[in-house]
Amino acid sequence: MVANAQLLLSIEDLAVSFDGFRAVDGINLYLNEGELRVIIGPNGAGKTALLDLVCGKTRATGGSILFRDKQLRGMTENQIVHAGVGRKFQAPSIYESLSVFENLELTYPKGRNVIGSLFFRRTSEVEERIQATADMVGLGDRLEDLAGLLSHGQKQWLEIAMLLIQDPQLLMLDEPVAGMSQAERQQTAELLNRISQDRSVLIIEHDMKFVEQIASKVTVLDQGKVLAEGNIDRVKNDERVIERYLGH
Amino acid sequence: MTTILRLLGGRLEWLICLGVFAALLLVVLPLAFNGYFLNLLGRYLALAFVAIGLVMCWGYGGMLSLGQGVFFGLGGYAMAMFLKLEASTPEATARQSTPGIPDFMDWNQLTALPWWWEPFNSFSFTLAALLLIPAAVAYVFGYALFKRRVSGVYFAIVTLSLAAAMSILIVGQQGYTGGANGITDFQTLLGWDITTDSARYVIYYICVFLLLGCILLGQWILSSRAGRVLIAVRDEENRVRFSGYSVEDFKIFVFMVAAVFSAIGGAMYALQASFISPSQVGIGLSVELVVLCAVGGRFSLLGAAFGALLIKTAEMYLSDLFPQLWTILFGLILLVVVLAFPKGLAGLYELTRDYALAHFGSSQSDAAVEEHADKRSLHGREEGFLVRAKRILGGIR
Amino acid sequence: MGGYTTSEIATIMAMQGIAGLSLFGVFLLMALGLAIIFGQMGVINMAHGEFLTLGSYATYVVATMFESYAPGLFSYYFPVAIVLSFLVAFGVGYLLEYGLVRHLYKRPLDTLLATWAVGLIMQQIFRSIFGGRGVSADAPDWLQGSIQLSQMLFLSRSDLFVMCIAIAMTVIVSILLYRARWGMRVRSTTQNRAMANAVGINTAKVDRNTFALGCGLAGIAGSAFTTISATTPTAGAQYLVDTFLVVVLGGAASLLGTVASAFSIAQAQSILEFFITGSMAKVLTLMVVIGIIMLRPQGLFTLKVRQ
Amino acid sequence: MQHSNWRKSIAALTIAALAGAGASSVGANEEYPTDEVNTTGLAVTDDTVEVGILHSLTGTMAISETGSVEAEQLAIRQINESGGVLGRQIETEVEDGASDWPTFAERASSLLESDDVAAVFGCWTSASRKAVLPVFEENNGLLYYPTFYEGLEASPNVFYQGQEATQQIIAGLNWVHEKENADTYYLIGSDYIWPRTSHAIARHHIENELGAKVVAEQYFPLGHTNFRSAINQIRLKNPDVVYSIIAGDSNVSFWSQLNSAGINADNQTVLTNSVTEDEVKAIGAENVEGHYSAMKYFQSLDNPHNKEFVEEFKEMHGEDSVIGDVTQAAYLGPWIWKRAVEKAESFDVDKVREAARGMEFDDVPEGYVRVHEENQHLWSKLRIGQWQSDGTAEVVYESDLIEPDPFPEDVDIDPDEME
Repeated sequence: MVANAQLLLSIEDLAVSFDGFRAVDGINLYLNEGELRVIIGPNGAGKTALLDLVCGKTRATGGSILFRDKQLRGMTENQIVHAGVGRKFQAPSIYESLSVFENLELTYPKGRNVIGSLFFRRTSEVEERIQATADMVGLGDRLEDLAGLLSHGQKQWLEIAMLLIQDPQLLMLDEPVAGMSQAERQQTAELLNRISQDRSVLIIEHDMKFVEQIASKVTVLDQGKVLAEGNIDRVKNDERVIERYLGH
Repeated sequence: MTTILRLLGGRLEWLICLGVFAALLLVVLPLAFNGYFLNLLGRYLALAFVAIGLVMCWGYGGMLSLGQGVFFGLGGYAMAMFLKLEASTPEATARQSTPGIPDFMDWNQLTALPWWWEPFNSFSFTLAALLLIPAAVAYVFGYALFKRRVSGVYFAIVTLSLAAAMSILIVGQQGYTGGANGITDFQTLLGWDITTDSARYVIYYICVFLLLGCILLGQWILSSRAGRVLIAVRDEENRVRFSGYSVEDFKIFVFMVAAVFSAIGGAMYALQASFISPSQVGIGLSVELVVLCAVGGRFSLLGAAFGALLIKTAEMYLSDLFPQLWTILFGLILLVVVLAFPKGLAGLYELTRDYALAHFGSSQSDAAVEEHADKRSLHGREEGFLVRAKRILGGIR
Repeated sequence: MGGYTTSEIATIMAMQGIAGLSLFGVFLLMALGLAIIFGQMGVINMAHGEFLTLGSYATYVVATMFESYAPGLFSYYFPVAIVLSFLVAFGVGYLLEYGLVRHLYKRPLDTLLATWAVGLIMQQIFRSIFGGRGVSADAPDWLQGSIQLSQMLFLSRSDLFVMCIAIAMTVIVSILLYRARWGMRVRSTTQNRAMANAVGINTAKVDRNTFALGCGLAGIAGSAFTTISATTPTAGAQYLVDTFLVVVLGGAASLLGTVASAFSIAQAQSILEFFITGSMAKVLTLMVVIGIIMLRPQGLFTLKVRQ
Repeated sequence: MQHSNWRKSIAALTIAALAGAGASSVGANEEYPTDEVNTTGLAVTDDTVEVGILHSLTGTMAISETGSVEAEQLAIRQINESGGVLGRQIETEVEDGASDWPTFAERASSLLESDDVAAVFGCWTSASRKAVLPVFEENNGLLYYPTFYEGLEASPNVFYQGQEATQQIIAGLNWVHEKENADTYYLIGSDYIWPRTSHAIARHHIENELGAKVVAEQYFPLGHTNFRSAINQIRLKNPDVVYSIIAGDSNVSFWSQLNSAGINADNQTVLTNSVTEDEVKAIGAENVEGHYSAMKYFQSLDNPHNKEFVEEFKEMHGEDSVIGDVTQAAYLGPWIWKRAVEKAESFDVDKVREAARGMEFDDVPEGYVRVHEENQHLWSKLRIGQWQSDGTAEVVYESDLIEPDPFPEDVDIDPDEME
């Protein structure tokens, strides 16, 4: 990859090992501003581990993660969030005992330190922003409902909305359509295409049909290393990819 | 009024309960009891400070500290050191080989006041110390433990060990601390004789006002966004973390608040009991305080404060009548609470109220609202309050 | 160091090393039961000390019975006492799990409170039955006196006895945990209850037996302790903090860690005791252990694992 | 028993009181009208007077304090049987301090402020006494404290029936010093004020008066069960005398570990002032056999008053019960109070205190005691008992009467300094 002015994220020689098991083993990955990239690969390839490293959930044992000019390695999770990286987990991770509105309010990017949170007030600006974000993911009329009462797909969208309200420059999604119906997948694909217009998105996905709907470029991981990278059609026909992952 | 209501999360019912509790402490008890009993109740209220700290730290923050006695003791000893120095005038201690130092130091062959006792001659330093030292200790331990993601059970064990170490240390350094005997025999506070009956009333009222102040402050914190962050942490800690919050900062913060509340309680205890000793620092009291909090209601500041008062008062009467049985009864009460009423007395109150409302003068639709509110709420009370308060008012109308 | 000569220091180290070994036996024995209950199941049993006391009282009762009914066999009461202590503690532990603990697996901190309440009640029951005064059975002849290792070095028979029991129990427990099928069941239940259930493990039964076994081990510890200290209603409770620290420092899930940390804490405390007062040695050891746990909460001997 | 002798000395009084008690069931106490004998509002009626007993009935200290409660109840029963005090039967309010010092203070307040008792017999540990002391001084109450203790106190509101440290220590050290021709001493104790103060006094006496050396001074927390380090120190330092002030249940571990390490009376002299018959029952006689305790009272004392006392005590509380030093001292409390009240012909605390000072008792189980004129401790003798295989002590030495000196001069050694 060639570095240029629009480079958002550059991961170089990134590695992590757990008791000798090298889950991520020298990965290089470059992501441009406004790019949507899908990461595929067999189970245990290090996909989720890669996202964990970027968002600070696990600590790398080697390499570097440059986000714009900032080195993310060594920063705490919340500092990384403040830098502009949002992460969605595989299973919906929302506050089920709070309402949709409160879920979004709690992620509203103001008053996130102790003092700020004590004096945080619900202003009309906050309410408008929440309404707008909820509309975007199709939950505009469910604001007062308890988040726990939403369907599986809606929970996933709520979590995406919770990230969107923070307006991150990089959004990382771990299998966002797992467990969704076909119709929901369709809606999610549209949603992702919409939101990737303003920001870079990094997605882990298994469903090749879904990948084809959203991606122009994919990266294939295997055994902690990059196996192939490039246009979806080219990767699909790469022999090693077929052998290791796509299968028969 | 509306501002206050909004500040407190608009919970009318909570305010009514607070009013009832305040009336009990400020009017009913002083009328019903003489100075002696009021003084005892004041000591129990001193424990209530720790209980409300535990509601915040344990009930909301999910961190069970079995070492709150450490902070109670820090506050108590700071106050005791000041009072003891004031009582140890050269005239009052003339028969000692070194007059002017506390009696126990003289017995332990100390010939001068240790340097770190000196500042406690000043009342303002003492007040500052009894708030700041516990806060600082809580910060250091909180920082070390939470930044390393020490979880609930481990946190409980570490704090328990801390309480054990602290009480052994105080006993071992008796020349400086009074040892197992503790520090006793206070006479005056800034020249004001605290042993008279009228002084007892005044100190009792100071204690009550401080307690009500701490409850209000605590409720304000819990109903702010910080309170919701704490709930969210229990629900889905990772999400909070990846929403840009430093979860540890919030944990450290409530731990510090709980520590400061405990220290205020310790100081009020020393003042009212004229006494502080290592048994107010160690494991026994620390665990007992958690029990008081659990019985009162670990999710309710008022419940915990009331529970502490109620259980200790019951203990005063019952342990005298049935010294053997009381311990067993106390254990059984705790078992029943843990198994059947995890929300403690506060939860019991809610159940009774809901039952009463459901059976007397409430329509079907109201019940549906109620049910919905319960589903929405975390402890069956969080958000339901507003709805219920509206309905209570509606019913009155 | 207080004006000792080098050779004296060497002697002191050797003597204190042996004293530390005795303490190691004590720590290990009391920590074993907890290592199973806390380490394997993740349950905090605050009544652990009371199970120890239960074992001590059972031993005392057996000794008294032998004294009254079979004085000729008095020397041999100990094997009977150990077995009975185990059975009594196991039985009570079994009931406790069934009646209480199993309802609280999802609420570990509540387990802590509930078992504390149980401990309180047990203490009061002991007090009502045996009185508050410390009781102690006479040790059989073969446990009295000591073995002389050199001119200055002695190892008392009762300490040796405690140590042997501790080591025997450790071996048995490690075989149970790491060699027998039972251990596999325990570990699979701890790690993934649903899956363990699915493959046909009766997880409720595994839990109950594991908990009861931990309590039974505490009973054996209590039995062995009658040779070195008096039994009072609160005798076991005094060990509680030490016991938890040993297990936590070692790394909860690691039996080897428990052994190693019991050894380290015992030696540290023992050596310190010679040079400063016992009280300060205790404070210092506690603070160091707390410090280490703060730096390494997963314990000294746990491997770093992927979450 | 006790009263048979006392009755002689106060015969007229007692008979009058008995008559009074009989008469008072229908009318006022004529000989001692209530408003004359009670001018400070104590709980005194025409035929009763209320006193308090304040000890730990529950908790860790219950084991030690039970004996004191039993002795006090025995004395009160005997007094009542012999006609009571000023014609009034003693009614007892028993309160539980629950081994918790603040609770002691609470109960003391309750006894003095709510129940207005005329006297309180109670407390055992120094900590509990320190906790209640302000209460007694504020309310001008009377406390009869039975335990031997560290001294450093002489409150006008307390009568101290136990020996303070110098009474227990100096004579004992002199005796052992002479007997063993000792040059080196090893001091060991539990870590709280009584052992520490006692050892400070002992060290001062050993170094300055006896010209001998203290080779080490070692303290362990209360309840400690591992004394192997101490035993190693003893072995290494090889002192002529080991002087132990270990309190409570730790004694069992200390003595049995000492014995199993091969240190016994044949090869090591151990003197203690913390082991009474009560402790020996738990320690096991075989572990202390041949060692010495310094006490003012042993159950085996050979005098008629003691024989009677032991007999009645066992009759009331069981054949298995043993009587230690503190139990006997506790028994003195109600008697000292009764005699003082009758001498003062009043229950008023100030008058009782005045009357008691200098009062002599030559018919108590320990032989003879006299209340000190100023510090309200007792003049008493010190005895050295050598423990026998049956758990009793054989008295091998008896001192002259020793004056209580709760504030010894120039004891100024820093106990934290080891060598």
